[in-house]
Amino acid sequence: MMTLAVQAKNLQKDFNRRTIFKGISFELGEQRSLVVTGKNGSGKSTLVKIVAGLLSATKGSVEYRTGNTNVSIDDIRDRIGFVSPYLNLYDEFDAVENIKVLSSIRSSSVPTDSAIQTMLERVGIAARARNLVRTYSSGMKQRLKYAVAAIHKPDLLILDEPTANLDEEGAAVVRSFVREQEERGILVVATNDPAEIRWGKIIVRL
Amino acid sequence: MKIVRAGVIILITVAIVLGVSIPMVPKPQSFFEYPIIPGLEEKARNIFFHVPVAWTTVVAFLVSLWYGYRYLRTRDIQYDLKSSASAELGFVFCFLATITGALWAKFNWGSFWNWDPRETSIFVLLLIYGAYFALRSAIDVEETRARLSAVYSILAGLTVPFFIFALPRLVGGLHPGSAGDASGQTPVAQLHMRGLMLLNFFLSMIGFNLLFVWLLNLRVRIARLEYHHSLQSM
Amino acid sequence: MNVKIIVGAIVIVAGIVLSAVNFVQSNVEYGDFATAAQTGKKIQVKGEWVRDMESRFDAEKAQFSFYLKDDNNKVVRVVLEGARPNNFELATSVVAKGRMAGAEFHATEVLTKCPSKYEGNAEAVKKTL
Amino acid sequence: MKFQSTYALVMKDVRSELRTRYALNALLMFVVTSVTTVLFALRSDNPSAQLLAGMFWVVVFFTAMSGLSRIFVSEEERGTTLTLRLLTIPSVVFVGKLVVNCLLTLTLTAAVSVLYVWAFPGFAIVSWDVFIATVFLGSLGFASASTILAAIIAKANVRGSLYPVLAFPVLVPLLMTVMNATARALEGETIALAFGDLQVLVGYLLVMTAGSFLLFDYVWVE
Repeated sequence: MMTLAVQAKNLQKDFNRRTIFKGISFELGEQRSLVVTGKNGSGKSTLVKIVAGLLSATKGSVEYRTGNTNVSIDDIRDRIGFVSPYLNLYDEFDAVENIKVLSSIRSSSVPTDSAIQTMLERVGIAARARNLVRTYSSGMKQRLKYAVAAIHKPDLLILDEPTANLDEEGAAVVRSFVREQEERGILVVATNDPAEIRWGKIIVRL
Repeated sequence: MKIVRAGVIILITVAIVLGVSIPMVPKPQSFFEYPIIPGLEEKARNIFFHVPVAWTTVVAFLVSLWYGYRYLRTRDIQYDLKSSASAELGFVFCFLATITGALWAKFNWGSFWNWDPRETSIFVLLLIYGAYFALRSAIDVEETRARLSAVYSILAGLTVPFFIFALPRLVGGLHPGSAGDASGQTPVAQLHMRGLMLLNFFLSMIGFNLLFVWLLNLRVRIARLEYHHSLQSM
Repeated sequence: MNVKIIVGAIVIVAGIVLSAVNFVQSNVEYGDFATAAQTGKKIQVKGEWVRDMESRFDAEKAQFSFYLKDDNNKVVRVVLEGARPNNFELATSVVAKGRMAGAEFHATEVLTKCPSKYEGNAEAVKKTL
Repeated sequence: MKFQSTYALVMKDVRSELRTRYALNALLMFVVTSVTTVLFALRSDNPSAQLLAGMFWVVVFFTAMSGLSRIFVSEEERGTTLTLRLLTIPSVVFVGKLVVNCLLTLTLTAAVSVLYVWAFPGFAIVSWDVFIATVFLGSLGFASASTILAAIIAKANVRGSLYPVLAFPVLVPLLMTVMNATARALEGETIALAFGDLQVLVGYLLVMTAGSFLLFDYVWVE
């Protein structure tokens, strides 16, 4: 599979007549990592949502390239993983069902049972794999979100507040995902944690 | 816009004066006489007001729809100001068309309201405007409001052919030109009107459309001022 | 993206044409006296007022009665609960709403359709009636 | 077209619905209560076919308005709207939700039909072919117009009361046609006589489906 590159050109976002940010540009090729930081309300989440194609920019554009061809965000949705507090899972399904359902909506290849089992063990919720997500604590839900976001080995992994709700053991799991992503492709992180800011080779301060 | 304003004042004044004052006689000889139309008599003068107002309603709806579409393509909030301003004016004209129509219907057909296809259509248009404003007031974020209300008005616009083509099958029509009408003709579409009457009708038609253009311009300028004022106060 | 818009537009036009063809084919659904008698339902009958048969207003009962010829040339006495409608003798056609009661048609409302030419002189219009 | 994704989305909604009975229970209870109310109102009278056909679709309309918006509102309430937007393209979401809505509407009209036939002696269907074609096309038309409106409503503050307000003007041509065609079925007219009505229903279905398919992108992506 061709490597993915992302380029943001002069992004601006207005919201209810208020300009959240403007003039944001960056380029992410193979093995590049970006950290977005800034105080509360500065638009960190807004910016990463625009990168993930969840929100359109008021001005400017985000361009995606595989190899030398320009592609639209809709062509590469199955190559993105995104973990954040505002991307929820289905409460009425258990962990395995969530991974299967969300993967099959994302792409035609559904992960095997053993791959799911391995992933759930890695994030540390294998013991509760068959309980409904409704019964999970917020930390367990966060761990399951990592499992959903990483099971298809995404070329672009986006983390908004990566260690929210997680204990030290969970944070270690996150760091392992981050290292793996740095090997594989593009990492985008929105955070205010000084330790996490150091993950970025490019840093955008809003 | 000064020319438009002058046009509005002159045309509508002339249309009203001519419309009200020219005598109606059974056998018009001079240019300055209207024919008496059997069954309509003096009530026929309403054609100078009811039809242009109803026509302007449709124009306003189409203008609102067009600017809604422009907003969706460009995401420029200016188009939303124009779209909603046009809808507001369209609502006023729609209301006037309904009132003038209901009065005319009462004295010519015998009842204020009969669910004739065109009466049904204008009632639904009133409902569409109502729903449009209800939707706008239920969304806080300006961009979302602009986007969703534009989509709604386009979706509502898609039903228009059904009101034109499908509805007359289901309910009988009383308006001239309705399906099943013996003559099958309308005074407006085929211009079956005599000299001055026709002229007056067109003066009124242009006058009311210009009135819409002028009011829309005023409304959009007010909306722009409010917009910039709110930007400054932030 | 363009393919999507083109296909969508074609389907929309096809849908409109489908219902428009239908409009040209079939007419407004006014009933006639035969169906009114058969079904006994409330119905709208469009027809012509038969001028040379009696029409009168019964002040005691507050009823106006006249004879109406429907599109199948069937003539039936129509009794309206109320006064004679405006412009009655000038109407090109008459719509009566109501249901059959025995041999008579009991109308709750009678509407008059008007001429649609605003140009002629009155004499000429009257001749065509 | 991403058939696999669409199918997965439909199956997700069906399984979720069967597990939670979020919309289904409310819809069916609404059907029972509103049919009972109509029954109380009309029992002593001998209602005409026109009236019964009208009341049939009144029940369908208000029941649908109470439940159909759930397909998007429930995603919004669970905070899974963005998850879906991340995972797949707008067309997949629209088609998937449209299919689910069609299934819900067909279930609903089937339930109303059974209750009406059972409860009203006057609701005797003479032309079954006309009736089934009308109810089937009417249900699909209903679903096609109300799916995109449900997506719009999910973004508004007052959802419950706004939905019928938005839907009614758009549904008027459909409602008038299905009421007319249903009355024909009760009066025993042949399918040839009702052909015009069915043609309008197909036309409405095509226009609304294609129109909302094109417009959905603007509703879905902010």
